[in-house]
Amino acid sequence: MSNIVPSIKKRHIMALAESGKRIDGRGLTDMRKLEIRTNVLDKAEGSATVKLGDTYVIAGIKFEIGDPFPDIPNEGVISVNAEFLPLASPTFESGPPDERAIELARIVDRAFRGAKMINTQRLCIIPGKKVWIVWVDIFILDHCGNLIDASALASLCALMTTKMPRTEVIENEVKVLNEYVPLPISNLPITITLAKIGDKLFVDPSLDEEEVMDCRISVAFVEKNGQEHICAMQKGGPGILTPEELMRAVEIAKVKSQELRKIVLSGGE
Amino acid sequence: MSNIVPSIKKRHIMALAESGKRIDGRGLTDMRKLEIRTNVLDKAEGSATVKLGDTYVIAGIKFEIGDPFPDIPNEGVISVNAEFLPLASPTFESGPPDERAIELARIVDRAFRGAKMINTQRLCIIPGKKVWIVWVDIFILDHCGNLIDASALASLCALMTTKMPRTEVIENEVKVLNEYVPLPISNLPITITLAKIGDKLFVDPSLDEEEVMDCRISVAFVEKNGQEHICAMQKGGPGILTPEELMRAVEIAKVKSQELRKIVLSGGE
Amino acid sequence: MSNIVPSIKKRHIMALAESGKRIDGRGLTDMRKLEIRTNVLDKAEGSATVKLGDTYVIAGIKFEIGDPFPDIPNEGVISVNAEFLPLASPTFESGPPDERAIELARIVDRAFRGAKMINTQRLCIIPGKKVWIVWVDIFILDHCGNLIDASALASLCALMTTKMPRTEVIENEVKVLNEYVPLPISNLPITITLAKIGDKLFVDPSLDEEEVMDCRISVAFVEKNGQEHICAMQKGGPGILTPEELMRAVEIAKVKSQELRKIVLSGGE
Amino acid sequence: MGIRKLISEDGLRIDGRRLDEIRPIRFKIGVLKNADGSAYVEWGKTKILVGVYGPREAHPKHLAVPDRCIVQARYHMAPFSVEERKSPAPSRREIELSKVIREALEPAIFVEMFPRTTIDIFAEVLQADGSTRCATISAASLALADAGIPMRDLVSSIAVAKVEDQIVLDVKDEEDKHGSADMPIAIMPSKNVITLIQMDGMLTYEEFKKAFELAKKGCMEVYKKQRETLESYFKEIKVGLENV
Amino acid sequence: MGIRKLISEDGLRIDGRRLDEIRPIRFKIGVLKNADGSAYVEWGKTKILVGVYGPREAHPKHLAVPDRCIVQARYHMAPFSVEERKSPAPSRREIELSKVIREALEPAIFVEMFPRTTIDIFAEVLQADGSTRCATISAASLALADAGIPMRDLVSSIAVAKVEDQIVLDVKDEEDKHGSADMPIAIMPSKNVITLIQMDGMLTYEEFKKAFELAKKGCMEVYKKQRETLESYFKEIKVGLENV
Amino acid sequence: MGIRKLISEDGLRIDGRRLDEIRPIRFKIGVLKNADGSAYVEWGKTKILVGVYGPREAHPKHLAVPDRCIVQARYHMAPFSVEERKSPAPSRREIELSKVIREALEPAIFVEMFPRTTIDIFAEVLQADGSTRCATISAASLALADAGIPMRDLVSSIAVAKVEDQIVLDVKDEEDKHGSADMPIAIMPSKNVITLIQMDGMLTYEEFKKAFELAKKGCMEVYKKQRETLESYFKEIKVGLENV
Repeated sequence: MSNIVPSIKKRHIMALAESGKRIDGRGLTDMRKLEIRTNVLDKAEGSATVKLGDTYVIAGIKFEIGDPFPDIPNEGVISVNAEFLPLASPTFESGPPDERAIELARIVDRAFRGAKMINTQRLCIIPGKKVWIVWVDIFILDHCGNLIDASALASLCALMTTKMPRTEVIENEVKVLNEYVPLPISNLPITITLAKIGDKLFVDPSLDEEEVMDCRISVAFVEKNGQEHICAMQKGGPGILTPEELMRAVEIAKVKSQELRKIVLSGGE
Repeated sequence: MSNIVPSIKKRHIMALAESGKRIDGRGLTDMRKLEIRTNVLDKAEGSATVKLGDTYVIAGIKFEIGDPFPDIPNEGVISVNAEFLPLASPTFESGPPDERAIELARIVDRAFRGAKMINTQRLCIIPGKKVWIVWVDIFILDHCGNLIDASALASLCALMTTKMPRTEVIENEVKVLNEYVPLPISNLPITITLAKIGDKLFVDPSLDEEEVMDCRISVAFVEKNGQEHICAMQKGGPGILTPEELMRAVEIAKVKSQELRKIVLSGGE
Repeated sequence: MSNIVPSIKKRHIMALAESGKRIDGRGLTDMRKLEIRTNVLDKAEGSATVKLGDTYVIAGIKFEIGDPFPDIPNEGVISVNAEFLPLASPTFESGPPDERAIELARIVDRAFRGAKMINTQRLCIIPGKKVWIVWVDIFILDHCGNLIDASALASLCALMTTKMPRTEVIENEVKVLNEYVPLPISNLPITITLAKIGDKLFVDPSLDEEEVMDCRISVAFVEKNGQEHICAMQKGGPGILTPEELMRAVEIAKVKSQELRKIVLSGGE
Repeated sequence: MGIRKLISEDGLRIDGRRLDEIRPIRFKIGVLKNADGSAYVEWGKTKILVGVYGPREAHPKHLAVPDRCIVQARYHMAPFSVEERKSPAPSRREIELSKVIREALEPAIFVEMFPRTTIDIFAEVLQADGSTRCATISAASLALADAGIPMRDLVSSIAVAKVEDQIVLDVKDEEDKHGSADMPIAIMPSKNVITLIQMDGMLTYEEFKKAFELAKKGCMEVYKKQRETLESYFKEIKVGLENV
Repeated sequence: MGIRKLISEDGLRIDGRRLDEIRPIRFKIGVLKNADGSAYVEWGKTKILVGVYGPREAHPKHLAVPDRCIVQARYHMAPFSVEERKSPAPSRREIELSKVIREALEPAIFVEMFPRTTIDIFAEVLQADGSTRCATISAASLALADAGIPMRDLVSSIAVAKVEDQIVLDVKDEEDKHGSADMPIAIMPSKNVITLIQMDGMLTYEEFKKAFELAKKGCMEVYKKQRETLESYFKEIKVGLENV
Repeated sequence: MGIRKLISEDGLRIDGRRLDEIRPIRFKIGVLKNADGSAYVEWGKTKILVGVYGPREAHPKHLAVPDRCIVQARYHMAPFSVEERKSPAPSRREIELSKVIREALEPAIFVEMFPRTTIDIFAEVLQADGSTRCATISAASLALADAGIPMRDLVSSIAVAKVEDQIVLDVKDEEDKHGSADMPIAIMPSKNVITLIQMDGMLTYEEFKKAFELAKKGCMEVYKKQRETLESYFKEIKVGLENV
């Protein structure tokens, strides 16, 4: 494995960036073309696909009745999982989720949690005994860079269109009705990931950019009470950020997340 | 790993087959010597060993009280498992069942299911709550070809001699009595496997034949209402069958399964 | 991997032993310096560290409410586990316990069981329904020889200082109180391990000695009714023992275990 | 489990199909960027994505054999593809189906042309409504073609079943659940050879022959759709190239 | 758990044996076709099959060492070998027993004669009624001999126990469950050396010595049976060869 | 979950600390014999042991890369380190933290100096009372220094949080549980660069900036303690050497 090709590519990417350009023609803060489709599956209670450039992700939502955690007996459980399918990249292998898939799922999960997006108390069926477990399964179908943002978006859009089954409790037996209500969602966190290459930040990095980046920083924003709040953040990769780069990344993410939230609220694209 | 030896062996086997002969002296539709022994173990509720030539298989039956499947709340569960023990062949390794062992168990299982051999409703203890799980564990002890038929036969004979514990239910508590009734069995599926080598079909293939075969086809027959029915079928291996070969295999399997069923009903050998 | 270095070392160790000496200056029946510290953790219900020379082991005790075994419905459960942490030795790897760790945990466990050290009936909460599971987790922190004795000692001392939560049962619901009683312990088994190198026995073998030993023999003694009893024994390693060597090992272990028990009862060191 | 009739008195099925009618099938080729070949199929409500990698260097290397390529297949169901969430860990059923799917496709591939390599076929069932193995095999042969892998023929696959004593083509979930026999087959249509056959349930020899003939007819319909899709896909590509 | 007496007043055990009496033991050699060596033992109701492969090329290769062969052993219980079905996945107990069984057999093997190879010993407990590790070790040495592996001596093994304050030989399940000490040993009888000793329970030093002597006596009986079986097996083979 | 105030009216926290006050931190270097470098930290009630091996030959070998060493980290919690016993198998949380800890330390290591090798960092949390990842990173840089691995700078780490609408430094368990935001960071203090930042909860941009500044201040305090420990450790070693 020679490092010659990446280092040439890196120099090329950095040279272009000096004049604010990228190898796929975008500006440094431009996202790739985005296509969101929701309710793409009948058997899932919610679903969405996201195409971000050629990156392709699907998220599906399933409900299951289960036990609450002992320390929060009156709240349902959100479980976010990610599978890096071997068909999505020659670098992915079959098997249980590796550290990349686990990190991704936990970043997505933390943004939802930080934003208090889902009212988990409304997922309680019998206090202390039975609650809804909401499974959010993210499947990476084509890996062309920036899986975090695509996955966060697909999960968000799938949850937004999710219909929750109603239940009836008779003598401690739960009966699932054939009626549905929307999932109790309020705040919409939007995650923006930037790659750092040299001293430049690249919004929505492509696979080429990720291969040569020093590190990445993901920042999720949510609007609450008319004000933008950071609700999750994660640096990834073995590089460093200066405090100035961090602040710059947060500011760019704030702007881009607002743009993206508008698109989501307007129903995609 | 040279392919010269197998290809010489294959030519030899095919040449012999032209005159209806096999390297171990059998005719193309002859089975190897069969020895069935039942009730070989005391601690299992049912057991049988089958020797088919040098292929040696044991099946043991155990009962366990468990929960029914939600969609068939009033039926017990049959669980067929196969272990390819490392002592049985230099090609078997320790570890959880691989695709060969899983396929074998599922073929055996499907023949039982297809034939509706066991009245699973009679395995229900408390409707919707507690049922018998019948564990059928197949252990391959010596692998000398045609594991499917030997395993199907060992499982069948073990089940035929299985004694089911009686239970008493007092205030939703199950008490297992020290009394036994036979397992409710009616139809006896018999599986016959044929190897295809060139354009010839070989009943009950030996290990030598399996090593050079193009593919195999297994067909299970059961007699119901005085008529023979196919109750399971499976092609295995990366070769092809012509429609004529398939029909021929089914016809041979019909004859051979009747012969074999007679042996089983007459108590083996 | 050459065997020259170990064989030179072995000859050196054997030559020294002829005059009753060891490479670290000890006599053949001397133990290394021992430091015991108990109650080293707040979140564990009991804990102890043992340093035996440079060998360093920690044991922590946790309680959990669980189901009894069906055949002993009125007794709690002691579960001893050992982890050979990768930081403790270049020869240890991450992953589930291997045969060495499992053997060690089971030797420690058997000495407790053989000595009937813990009154497991007093760990029953609701007979037949709910009992205390006492988790004894042994972590090897630095592997410099004789892990068995250090682990047995750390577990023993941790258990001796363990406080057991009191419970209240109201209508079949278990409530854990914020009160504690000592764990019901009576007999104190002490395990002594000897390495056999050539025809000599080495008490408390160091790593150097273990690397060249033929085999080891561990013997646990407990005092009951004023009399010493053997309560566990295990030979390890692919070597042989003569009957005389075995008897000698048992006699030495009897003496050394009495010495060690005095130290434990006097509060360590 | 109510006693709902699966076949009406005028011989129509719960979704209005005749006994020998297949569901709407739509193939799409070249849907993934990274995979060397890919295809997507909607087969009634069944939705499956297939990606193919290879021929490529065997990984791990000890898989390689000197005189041909190794074909590997993974059939996997998404947790959200079924009514009750399925664990993403491969079940025994998925392991068996991966094997029979591989053995159904391998006969069509000129494996001798690529010694010491592997071809990996990955199928993801995004939604399952019966016939998932048949849909996987049929879509996978298009993905293999998309990857430029030389094949003797496409493999076309469909299932027949016995439902309320009648032999019907291409069963969906509800029919499958209450049917009394199920038989998926796969063939290479232009060679008239079988690469997959499985069966469970109860069929007399006559029913079996009838079922087999119906299945072959169904495979030919699938084959037609596969070829149409391939032709228009390669036409598009050609048109694309001419516009360069 | 009733209070049933395990030893009668006239010193007989529940199966009628005297305190120092072993159960009927029947060895059979050469019972498997594929294995390089094999043996089967019925030891009371305990039934065990052992197969040996090797010396053979180490697999995976990194196991090989340059100056001797590696001995590996797997002790495994069939799910149907015990009262309550046992999961086929190896338990902690099976992993420990595999280790001590290997270490009990290895001293008898001339491991230096086969550098860079492995010898694999696979034992399947088909029915367990006490003493399974001893029966495995005893049968495995016959299987090793059958495989033609040069050995210093056979390994013979048996367990002693303390039951109702008496030292008894060769305990079966019921005795074991209610016994207050259990001590399996293995020896190379003609060398008078110990290759396995384990113990748990409570024995005074005097009881231990008594138990050890009884165990040695038991091992000699096992040894006699092993040798008789071997002799008649090799006689048979010889006769077979003369008839060729 | 009672409504206990976590911050008193005079701005003190449940353990009496001011908002910007860190807990008592005590590092110890060179605590293990086998590891090439080691450190132990008590950080309030949090207790962590770190051992470092390397640079050493990559194992398995395919991990090796030709132009630098591979850094690996394992963050693991002892079952007895928390209120409810934790299974010793690595959880998803531990797997993620192992990754971010590795990525927080790697920028400080001159990885190009040791091609084809690995450096392995093993951290065991013996008791967890908040800030375990920060304590691990801070102790691990001392263990790396103890192993003699050339570094650009130490890495110093601490967490800030929002508790009852105030930004506080170095939260312990109880504060963390009821806090509304948590942000661990790690920096190389003499370089003023960030090697780890994570956050969850809700912070306005202004709160974030304030939190970040407070965290940097906290890291400098940790850095001071790290350097003091290192200096007295190497002084001791030097004194020891002079006495030889």
